[in-house]
Amino acid sequence: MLPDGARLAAREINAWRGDRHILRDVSFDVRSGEFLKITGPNGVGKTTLLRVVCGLLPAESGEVSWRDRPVQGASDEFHAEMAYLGHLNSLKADLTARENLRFLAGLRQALSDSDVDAALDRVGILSRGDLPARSLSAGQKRRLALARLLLSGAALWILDEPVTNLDTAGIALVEDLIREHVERGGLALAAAHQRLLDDAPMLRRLELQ
Amino acid sequence: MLPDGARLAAREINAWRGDRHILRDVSFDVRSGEFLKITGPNGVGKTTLLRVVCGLLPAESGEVSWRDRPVQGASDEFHAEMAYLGHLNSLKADLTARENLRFLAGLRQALSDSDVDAALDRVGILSRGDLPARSLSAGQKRRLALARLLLSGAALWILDEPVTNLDTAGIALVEDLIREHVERGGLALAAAHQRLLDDAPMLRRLELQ
Amino acid sequence: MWTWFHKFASPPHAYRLLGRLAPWLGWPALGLILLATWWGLVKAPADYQQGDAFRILYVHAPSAWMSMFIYVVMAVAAAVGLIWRIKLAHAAAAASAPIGASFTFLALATGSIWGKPMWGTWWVWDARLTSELILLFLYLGYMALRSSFDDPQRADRASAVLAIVGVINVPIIHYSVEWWTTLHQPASVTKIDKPSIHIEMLIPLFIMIVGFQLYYGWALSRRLRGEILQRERNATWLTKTA
Amino acid sequence: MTGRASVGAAAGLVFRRDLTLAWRRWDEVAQPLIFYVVVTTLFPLATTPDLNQLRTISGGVVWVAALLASLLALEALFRSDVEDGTMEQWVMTGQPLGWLLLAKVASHWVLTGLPLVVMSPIVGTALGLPFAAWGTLMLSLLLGTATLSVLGGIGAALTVGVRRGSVLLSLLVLPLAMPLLIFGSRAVGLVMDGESPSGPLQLLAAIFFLSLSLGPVAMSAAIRISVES
Amino acid sequence: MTGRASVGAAAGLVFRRDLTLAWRRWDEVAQPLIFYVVVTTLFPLATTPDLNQLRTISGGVVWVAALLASLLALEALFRSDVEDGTMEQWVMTGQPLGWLLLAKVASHWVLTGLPLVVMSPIVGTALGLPFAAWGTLMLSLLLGTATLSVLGGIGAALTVGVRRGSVLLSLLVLPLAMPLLIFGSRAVGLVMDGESPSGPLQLLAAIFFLSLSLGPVAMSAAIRISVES
Ligand code: HEM
Ligand SMILES: Nc1ncnc2c1ncn2[C@@H]1O[C@H](COP(=O)(O)OP(=O)(O)OP(=O)(O)O)[C@@H](O)[C@H]1O
Ligand SMILES: Nc1ncnc2c1ncn2[C@@H]1O[C@H](COP(=O)(O)OP(=O)(O)OP(=O)(O)O)[C@@H](O)[C@H]1O
Ligand SMILES: [Mg+2]
Ligand SMILES: [Mg+2]
Repeated sequence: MLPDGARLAAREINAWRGDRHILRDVSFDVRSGEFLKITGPNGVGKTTLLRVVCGLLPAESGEVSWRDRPVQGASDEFHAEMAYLGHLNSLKADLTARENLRFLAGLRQALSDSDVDAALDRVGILSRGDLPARSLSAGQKRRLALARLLLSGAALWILDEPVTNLDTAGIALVEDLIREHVERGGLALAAAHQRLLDDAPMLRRLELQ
Repeated sequence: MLPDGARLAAREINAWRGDRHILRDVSFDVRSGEFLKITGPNGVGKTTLLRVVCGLLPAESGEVSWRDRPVQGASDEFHAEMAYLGHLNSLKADLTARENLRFLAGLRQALSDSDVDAALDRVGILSRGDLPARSLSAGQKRRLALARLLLSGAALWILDEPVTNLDTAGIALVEDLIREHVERGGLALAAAHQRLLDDAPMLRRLELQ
Repeated sequence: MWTWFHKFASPPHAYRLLGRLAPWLGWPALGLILLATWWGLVKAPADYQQGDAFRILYVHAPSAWMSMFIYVVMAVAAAVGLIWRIKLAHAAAAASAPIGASFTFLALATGSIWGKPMWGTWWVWDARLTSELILLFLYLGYMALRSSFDDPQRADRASAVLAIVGVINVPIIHYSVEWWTTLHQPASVTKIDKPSIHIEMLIPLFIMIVGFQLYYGWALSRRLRGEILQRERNATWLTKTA
Repeated sequence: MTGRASVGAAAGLVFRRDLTLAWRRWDEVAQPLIFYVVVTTLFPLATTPDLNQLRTISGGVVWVAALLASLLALEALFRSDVEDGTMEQWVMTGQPLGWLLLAKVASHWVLTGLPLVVMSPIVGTALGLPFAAWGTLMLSLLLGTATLSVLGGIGAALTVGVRRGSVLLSLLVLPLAMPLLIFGSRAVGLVMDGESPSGPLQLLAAIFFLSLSLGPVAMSAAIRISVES
Repeated sequence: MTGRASVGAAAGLVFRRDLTLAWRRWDEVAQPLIFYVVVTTLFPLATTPDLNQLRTISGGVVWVAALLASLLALEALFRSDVEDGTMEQWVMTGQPLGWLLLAKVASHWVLTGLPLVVMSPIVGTALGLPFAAWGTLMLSLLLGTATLSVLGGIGAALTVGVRRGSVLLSLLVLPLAMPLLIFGSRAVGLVMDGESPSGPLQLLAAIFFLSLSLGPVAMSAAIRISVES
């Protein structure tokens, strides 16, 4: 069970990329037990928004707050409670699937071998655990990146098109993972083009344009 | 109008990755005016098959033939007539969208500036033509990779999950592009997890398992 | 106080203020530099040891000091910009670098011109000379790093880190003559208690320094205006001014 | 999952990860060492085979070769981690980034600096360096390459996001490395003249600790800028 | 679209693409020069400021610096193109791959080798190299850096893949560079002693043409292996 009452809020975020004003006064608010789906056409600024929330991009104005405290000054505390899955899978091609998890998820949580195996099993690539990430198929790589989320122990998941390259079973898996996480008291944000938990009660939507 | 009567055939392809026998006696046959959709769960070997067809991976046994001649010994002629869009977009992050097209598609076809602009316009990123590829959004990068196909002048398109990262309009665009290409007498092969021209008359299917 | 500071640092205000300031710095700078040159070359007595060759001191020492001074200004501005996120401070650091590099080059050039008669060679690999050369490379590296970024905000912060790290070199330049036995002149003017140099030679030296400082102020305000224009090219106040 | 990983454990993981990766790609890791050996063994061939003349400059030659060899490997230090998205994950672990980066630099030093130090007596002897100077050469190189790794880490962190970073990197790092070279080769020179090398060695040690205290802060500031995109 | 691009046009595009990637800004053009100057200033710093003593080794020093500069940038020559998928597209253009790769190596040489050649008299003079040796130094460097680019290209193509066998081969390329260094510096040495440098220069030219004829075939074979994955 995750600590309760967490809340992520963004207030009137404005952000520029180069000389384009991408985000104009974007606000949202997600609480423990909710899943926010961010939609919008290619290039509208979904990734930009998620990266601003993560603190990977500076906003021109506006504020992101976590547990009612601005993220700005306290980013280590915030980062310890969140996990980000971007367009990139953040895998080292020369390390095996197991090593990838141990060396990246292990930076956050003390992990035993059985934790790692359990996560690999959950995402359906346990049998590929000792292959270098370079040899995994595109969908298997994405699954490995999802396994990292499972091991992060984070209350807040920030997902950028999580179902990229996944097959039908993979999409169902992502939906299950998000549902379980949110029902356990977690929060999740995801940018997506496809259907994703579209009929679930915990869904909230943010449409960028 | 493309030269007619082209035919791509694969006969009893067997391929290994490491110590796994991935493709077992896979055969197919596509003719001018047809579109072959390859489906199957993650890791089943769709990418492997496409790369074998391209000559990027050696098959253990079996034969790929183009215009009824084995591809093996005549790969330059074959390559001159085909275009491959892989999981990677093959873009240089530091070059602008325009330069990327000019320097990569230009290796195959003599291109004028207006050709490049027309292709960018067709995929909907003309206004981003002078941004470095690094600054494009994930979907815009994929669209740029599609523009390369348009400029390749190839009769055979080999597409590995072409709709990755695309929004709804982008998926419709890919469908239109494939349809037009095939109706012009071209051939197309695509691996895909989503619906793609599923009700079109030119569709043929290959399910790997 | 804080609000006043932010108002001052706001681009439109700074732009106008710098425009008004520039002539008040430029003309006095020119006057003082000419005066000091005349005084140093004509009026001041020849050195009993070095003859007339020493007169290059009036350019050499002030430009050497300026090269270090400007680096410190640059590093402080960069630190202010980094910590309090003030864009104007970053702009000031960026605008200072080429001026500082020019003074460094001048110090190196006059030094080696002076070195030929004094030491019989243009250049030796001595600690002060080497560390001054490193200063030039630091300026060049700073400018090269800046221009390698497309995004001015990222360029600001990356180059600020470099400027701050490189500031260690300044005390090394200054104390090099004490820490190592070198050919170069030990501190004679900057000794706090009693300068070991004739007062007749000191006056034009000080005039020259003030002149150089004013020149720096003038050049800085001009470059800074350019920087502001460049950065704010989309802003509304500018389109109104123009 | 037995709770949050400690800073030490996280830094240890980073260190071990880089050793593992290097083991997989040891041809890349071997490059600087090969360069070092080739340059120093070829130096007499390129200049003069006269050992008496070589001896006077042997310390300096070994030092320059070590400096350049370290530089050779620095450029790629953070590049692949930034490009494949690993670095942005490190920024968001909630662990102090400076320590993770320092651990990475440490493993880089173990892989490239340490072999140079170990090889230096052999290489030096080939250039006529007397036995008496071995200890000083190794000690000065130990301090020097370690400092260089930290300074180079700062430079690499700054330039990882820019085009043609390699040349820019050497432009930034070489000026900072010059004092190391001067003190290092002076220490060897002193001991060959029968004098005590402790002065320059102490200065090297001082610079090392200075860079060690500055390094993590500067590197993490630079990396945060580089992952913004 | 006015029809199929010729081989020459394709090779020209590759060449121009790499220049475009590198020459976005003036400072990027200047950087190799500055780098070279900095590297050669390190030698007198570390060894001896005495010009008479430096003079005897000046040719060798310039040559070693050139070797380093070529190596520094070569390692990454094909890596980014292989990793972002550009190389597999090149394999499938239907154009002869060897020519495209040779064009890439040529642009690399223009960016790193040529500036070294142009700067060498100035740098050499700072090290006491007499005016009479300028021509020989430049000619030997011209041939030497060009050969190094081709040889290094082969090495880079071999090492870019993950295959283990590549390591052995990369170890073979560096030794191939040794004769260049030896002949190059011997040519400079000969002319400084007032003798004719034509012997070593002819050898350099022979090695250059040999590598030029071998290069495209070897590189394209190696690249085809490394894109298989
Ligand atoms: C390229 C050669 C030279 C360089 C790079 C150089 C550099 C410098 C620097 C950086 C300073 C300022 C030091 C400080 O205040 O901490 C300085 C001051 C000075 N230099 Fe030079 N110098 C060179 C040659 C010479 C020569 C040949 C002479 C005369 C023999 C000379 C005489 C002086 C004097 C008298 C001062 C003022 C010292 C004081 O009071 O602090 N310099 N030089
Ligand atoms: N330097 C720049 N100058 C101008 N525009 C830029 C610059 N950098 C990025 N952009 C634009 O900013 C937008 C970035 O959008 P972002 O990556 O957030 O899109 P997205 O909503 O995630 O799209 P996708 O669905 O394709 O992933 C794109 O339209 C891109 O073209
Ligand atoms: N060296 C190896 N040893 C064992 N198995 C390997 C090796 N290299 C690759 N594989 C396996 O081969 C398969 C490659 O499949 P491929 O990339 O063709 O899948 P795909 O159908 O394209 O999947 P996706 O839908 O995820 O893109 C994967 O299951 C992968 O685990
Ligand atoms: Mg996106
Ligand atoms: Mg696939």
